[in-house]
Amino acid sequence: MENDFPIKMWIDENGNVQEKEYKEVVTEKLTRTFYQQLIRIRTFDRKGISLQRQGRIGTYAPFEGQEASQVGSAMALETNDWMFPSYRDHGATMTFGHSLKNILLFWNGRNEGCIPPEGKNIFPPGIPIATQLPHAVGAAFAEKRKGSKNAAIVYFGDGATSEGDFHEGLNMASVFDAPVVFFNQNNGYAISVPMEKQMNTKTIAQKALAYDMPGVRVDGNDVFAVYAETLKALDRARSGEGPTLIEAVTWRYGAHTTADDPTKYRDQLESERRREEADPVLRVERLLKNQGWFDEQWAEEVKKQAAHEVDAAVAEMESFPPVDPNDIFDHVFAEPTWQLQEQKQQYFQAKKGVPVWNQQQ
Amino acid sequence: MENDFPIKMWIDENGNVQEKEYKEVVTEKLTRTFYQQLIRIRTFDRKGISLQRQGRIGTYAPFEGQEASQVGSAMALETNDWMFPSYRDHGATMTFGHSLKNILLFWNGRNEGCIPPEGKNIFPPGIPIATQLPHAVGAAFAEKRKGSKNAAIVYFGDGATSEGDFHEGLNMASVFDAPVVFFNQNNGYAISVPMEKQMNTKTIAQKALAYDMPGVRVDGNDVFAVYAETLKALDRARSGEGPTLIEAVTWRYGAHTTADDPTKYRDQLESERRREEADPVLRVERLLKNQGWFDEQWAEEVKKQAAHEVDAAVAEMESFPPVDPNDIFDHVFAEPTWQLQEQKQQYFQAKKGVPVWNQQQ
Amino acid sequence: MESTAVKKKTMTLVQAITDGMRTMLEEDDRVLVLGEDVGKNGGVFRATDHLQEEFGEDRVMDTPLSEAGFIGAAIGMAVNGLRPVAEIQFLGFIYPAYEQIMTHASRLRSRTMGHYTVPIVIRAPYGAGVRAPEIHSDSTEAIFTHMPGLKVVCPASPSDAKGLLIAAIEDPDPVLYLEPMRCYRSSREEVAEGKYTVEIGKAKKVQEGEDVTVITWGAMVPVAAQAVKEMEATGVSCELIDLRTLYPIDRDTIAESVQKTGRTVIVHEAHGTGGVGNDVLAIVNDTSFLYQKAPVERVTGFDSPVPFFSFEDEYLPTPARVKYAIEKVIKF
Amino acid sequence: MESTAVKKKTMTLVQAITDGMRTMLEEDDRVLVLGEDVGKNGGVFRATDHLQEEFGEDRVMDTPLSEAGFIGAAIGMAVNGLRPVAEIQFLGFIYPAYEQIMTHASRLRSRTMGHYTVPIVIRAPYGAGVRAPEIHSDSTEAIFTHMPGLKVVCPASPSDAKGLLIAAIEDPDPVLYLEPMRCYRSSREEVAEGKYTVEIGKAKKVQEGEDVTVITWGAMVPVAAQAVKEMEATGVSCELIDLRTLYPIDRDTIAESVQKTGRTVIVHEAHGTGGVGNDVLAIVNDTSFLYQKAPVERVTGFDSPVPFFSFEDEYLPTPARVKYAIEKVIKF
Ligand SMILES: Cc1ncc(C[n+]2csc(CCOP(=O)(O)OP(=O)(O)O)c2C)c(N)n1
Ligand SMILES: Cc1ncc(C[n+]2csc(CCOP(=O)(O)OP(=O)(O)O)c2C)c(N)n1
Ligand SMILES: [Mg+2]
Ligand SMILES: [Mg+2]
Repeated sequence: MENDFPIKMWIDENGNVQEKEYKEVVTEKLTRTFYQQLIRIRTFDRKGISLQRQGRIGTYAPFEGQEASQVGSAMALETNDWMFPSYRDHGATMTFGHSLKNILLFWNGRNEGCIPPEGKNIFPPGIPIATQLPHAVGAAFAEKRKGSKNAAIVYFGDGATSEGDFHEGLNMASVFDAPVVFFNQNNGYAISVPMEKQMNTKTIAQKALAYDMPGVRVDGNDVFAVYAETLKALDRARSGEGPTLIEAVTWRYGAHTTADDPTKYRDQLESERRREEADPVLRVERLLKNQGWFDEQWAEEVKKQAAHEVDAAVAEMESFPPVDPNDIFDHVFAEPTWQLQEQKQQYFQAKKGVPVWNQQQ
Repeated sequence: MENDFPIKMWIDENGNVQEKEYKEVVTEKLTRTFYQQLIRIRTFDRKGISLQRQGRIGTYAPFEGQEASQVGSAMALETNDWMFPSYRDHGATMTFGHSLKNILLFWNGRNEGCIPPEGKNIFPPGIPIATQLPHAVGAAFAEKRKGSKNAAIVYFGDGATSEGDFHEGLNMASVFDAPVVFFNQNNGYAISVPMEKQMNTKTIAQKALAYDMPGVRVDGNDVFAVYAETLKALDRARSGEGPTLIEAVTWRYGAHTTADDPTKYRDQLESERRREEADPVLRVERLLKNQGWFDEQWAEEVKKQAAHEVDAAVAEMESFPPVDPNDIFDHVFAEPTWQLQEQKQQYFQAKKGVPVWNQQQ
Repeated sequence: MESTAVKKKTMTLVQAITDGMRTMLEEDDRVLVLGEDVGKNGGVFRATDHLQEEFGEDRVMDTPLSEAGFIGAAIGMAVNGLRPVAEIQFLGFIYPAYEQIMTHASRLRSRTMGHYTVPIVIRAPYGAGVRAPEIHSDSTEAIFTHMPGLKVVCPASPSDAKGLLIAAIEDPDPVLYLEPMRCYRSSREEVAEGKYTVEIGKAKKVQEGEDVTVITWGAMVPVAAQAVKEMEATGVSCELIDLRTLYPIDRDTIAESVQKTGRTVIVHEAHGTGGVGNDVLAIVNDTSFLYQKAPVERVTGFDSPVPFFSFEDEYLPTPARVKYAIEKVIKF
Repeated sequence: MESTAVKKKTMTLVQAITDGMRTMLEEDDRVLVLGEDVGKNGGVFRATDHLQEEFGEDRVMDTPLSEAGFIGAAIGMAVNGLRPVAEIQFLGFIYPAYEQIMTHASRLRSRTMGHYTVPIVIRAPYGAGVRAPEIHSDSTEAIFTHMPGLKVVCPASPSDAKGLLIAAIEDPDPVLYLEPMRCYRSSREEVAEGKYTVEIGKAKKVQEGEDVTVITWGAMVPVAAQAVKEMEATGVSCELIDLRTLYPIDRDTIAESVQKTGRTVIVHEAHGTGGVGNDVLAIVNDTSFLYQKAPVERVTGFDSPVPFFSFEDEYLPTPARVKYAIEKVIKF
């Protein structure tokens, strides 16, 4: 099966373009844009970890190592498409236009983190594994019914493929020819469980065969290959040819979340090795250098820009007004039920030190 | 994909043995045994429908048309194996040794119908679709842990493949190398929903590719092919090679259940055509005739025997003692909780016309 | 809001449900019906009979046998502008979709502070008493009323059925719409043609009375009504309340009635422990403690699984059991 | 049944849980631990720390990310002679397995009149207050106590945790074992070594008192205890009851206490509507109506989803809210 699903690669680990025909796509402009985005989300991610360590946000799920998968796939989207991320895909949501401040707010336990910028179709992060897949199918189906050319992309991990919702989502999408791209980031682990304990197969792409759906494996650390395959899948979706399953083979360097200690279950030297050999950012840097497009000063500028943008978002997040407990009660329904109205009133009375028992029943 | 999963057939529709090497297996004795079993379960099934029509049992799920799938697979089992049927698989459970009386009791709304004969590992019929698959995996795993050579077989329909539990069951079995055979009867419909609205694939067997599990399609109306493939799969299971998915391609002639009207959603002429061309019982009769093993008198005897056995079971069912309402309360836990004790007491008091309010609290 | 439409037609409860869907399919292009066998077959209870013929496969869609999948997809559709009405074949088969309802349908509005909403209706036949095979007869409404963000309704009469269904479809939030199977065809009633709604959250006083308040819903309404009728003959005047909405329960109607009668009997077919009856009891406790002349009596299904049909009638509350409870609160 | 073992060791609640599993893995070859990340990683809360090392991959198994799958498989294992102890990573992720628990684990005994039984334990960390990401903090015990055939327990102290876990593993029926995350490491206690059990169905009187009965469980025990302590300072004597078992609830202990004090306050963190508190209220109604000096007060989470961690503390009952309730029943 592995042979039937070879890993597609455009740029090798040394930054060399694999096929002549790719050269048309691998332009200086696009390469620089990718580089910028990769640096941008990596900068954000490292800040996320450090904010958590300093107690300035809550538990955080880092994606370092997976940047090419997230940037490449998100850049392939059109502005009105739909994105259904998991908790580890804020690299993708940022790239698609989510607000950095809101992403930080999410990790700081704020509902505002679930709200995308106006006009951007980004679902809140999927927390219960794989449950977002059926949502994406439904949203995509609705686009099809509207007669639009919009598509949906949904992100999930290798572990997610074991859930029933993975299967039900792919099956329904294939039956309804829903314009949706199932974008899997196979980072080798579901918390501590390695792929070989998660499934019997060596690839995830082959699971598409169960739905007569195209399945493709791509080097998830090669932003160009990811971009190209996602574009292709989105094109298929838009033109009514139905869904595609993409397996982006990648690796998370660090912990599952900041609450996790990866050394309990794996040798972190593997991450170090991959960081040197197969890093998604380094690969683009090497490409830039090989092509003679690299400019140290520009690169510094990119990094400074990114740091600046992230710092500004952190500042915004930290100066954000404190939570308003009204929000506990006011968004459960369009109109709060009497239970919520009353509980809210009692909550605020108790808060003010007015004994609840003073109230009339 | 259809080409990758050709339908295996031993005996063609005219009763001819397909390959010379099969002749060793297609003995007179085995053919007669199959014939007997097929007649037996068909007789039962027709009685089931007629009992329901007469109001002597409740809603009944007939399997006519699927007899070869059920007999062939069940005959391949060893006595200590485990069977996990659905509501339509009492042809298989009968063949494996379930009591006809108890099967009738099941359809008459009696818990006794869920109890297999002592020493027979037959689970109660799976009612919520596909939920029995994980059970089979667990029971098979337990056999493996005990170091036994016992295996499990689990039955389910084409519609069941859309449920998450189908996927989770197959994935877990493949990861744990559980000695289990997933026996699918693809009868073309899930109530009114035809296969092409249930899934995008033309075969169910190919879904095994998602688990690197062997998948095989077999003519579900050919009792020999079903038997041979099930035996092979069970052998694999017993020898530690893990699970297999078998798709038995068949057809239900009649209604989904006696509560269903198939003419609402399909042309019943198709059933009539298949009954003439591809009937599983007729096929064995033709084989017997082609081989010169058929004996009219014996065949009559077989039918009489079957009718007799079924009638006896009906009589047993009908003379079975009425339900004992104690059973509502006594089997919820090993020891009834105080709620159940009290509810039981109140129930019987109310029954006797003793007002419940007379009781002490 | 009762309708001003005057034309009426005699219907069973299940026909009124079909009529409600038809009305909304005509009225609102965003409405779409989906589920297992809802197309050609018209649903196993014929609730969607002929709708696919009338509105096409795009509006009335058969789905794969995949409750989590199609409820999940319906959530995605609702977020993206449609108004899905999903049919679960029997309430006992909703559990595979429990997570989608619990975590997503009911929470998306609050997670996103109203940015995304899930205006879906999930219809499910429910309850025992129709000789269905085992596991087809659950009445587990309580596991849904405990889900913040979900409304739960349950009509007992044809005209309520239609009005509540239309209200549910128009509601901006997810609504679980429970259909008491036992009432599907058990009686007929004049039902107004066209569009009208029955307000979610409002109970119905089926009968006024003075001595005891009997509170119930769904298939237990006729059972309680029978008991009430028999009690009236003995001189006990009962007020009978059909809750119609199980979340949010109509507290005012309960309080008003219990404060008048001082005695409460609750009847439901679900298991006693954890049943919605306890929410009613809590309302009585919270609003009417000093008016109570007797402890609240609950007549419920037992703490056992709903038994096989051959003794499901033993499980279900009967008029006799309801009468005992009424006598008990009277004689306390 | 308290143990006769005398050797004791100071442990946190989560350590006591590990110790309980270790004890039973040693004791009974049929016992097997399974779940996501329970192997090398020792579980995300380290509840199974080192157990795979000690007992091997055959006894302590990582499963695929597949709650319905591995709970379903655990049912099959239990039916076939094993004693699976399955870990759900957070109670908020149990819903995909809801059907397997509702329809199979809890019903198989009654479906088969005792022929097949399902002696499994499902462990699940639960509750809010540990700054976990959203949806990791549900306390939906009520959707399980309403399932006939399932027992539900919830320890609040290390020694109860171990004793109840062993009792659950030895129980012939399925038990949902809820682990209040907030108590995992919040305090230490002497825990007996070796095997002992705490009887399922028996509440614990944490403190005797005369004026008010405060009933709670899990992470709300210390919250209620704090309120009780502060009330004592004002001269109000409170009896504090830790239910420990949520199905079947210890009715006798409740009745006895309420009949003494005449006043009841129930505290739980789950949503008020449909919460287990209503079962307690029903017990008070059924057993102690004439003893009641005031309506029962319930201090609960709101009818909203458990909020994001930045304001989960606003959602959770506080000692102040419990005190108000106590004052309210006193001054009624
Ligand atoms: C239904 C459910 N079960 C368990 C969890 C706990 N959990 C969070 S992330 C995770 C592993 C997911 O692995 P994978 O799908 O590979 O994604 P990755 O974290 O590697 O991006 C688990 C088990 C959950 N969030 N939801
Ligand atoms: C979870 C669940 N959803 C729906 C049903 C209602 N139902 C009973 S049988 C059936 C169709 C099953 O089709 P298939 O799996 O092909 O088996 P067949 O009936 O053809 O043998 C449906 C939808 C159910 N029993 N369980
Ligand atoms: Mg992963
Ligand atoms: Mg079928």
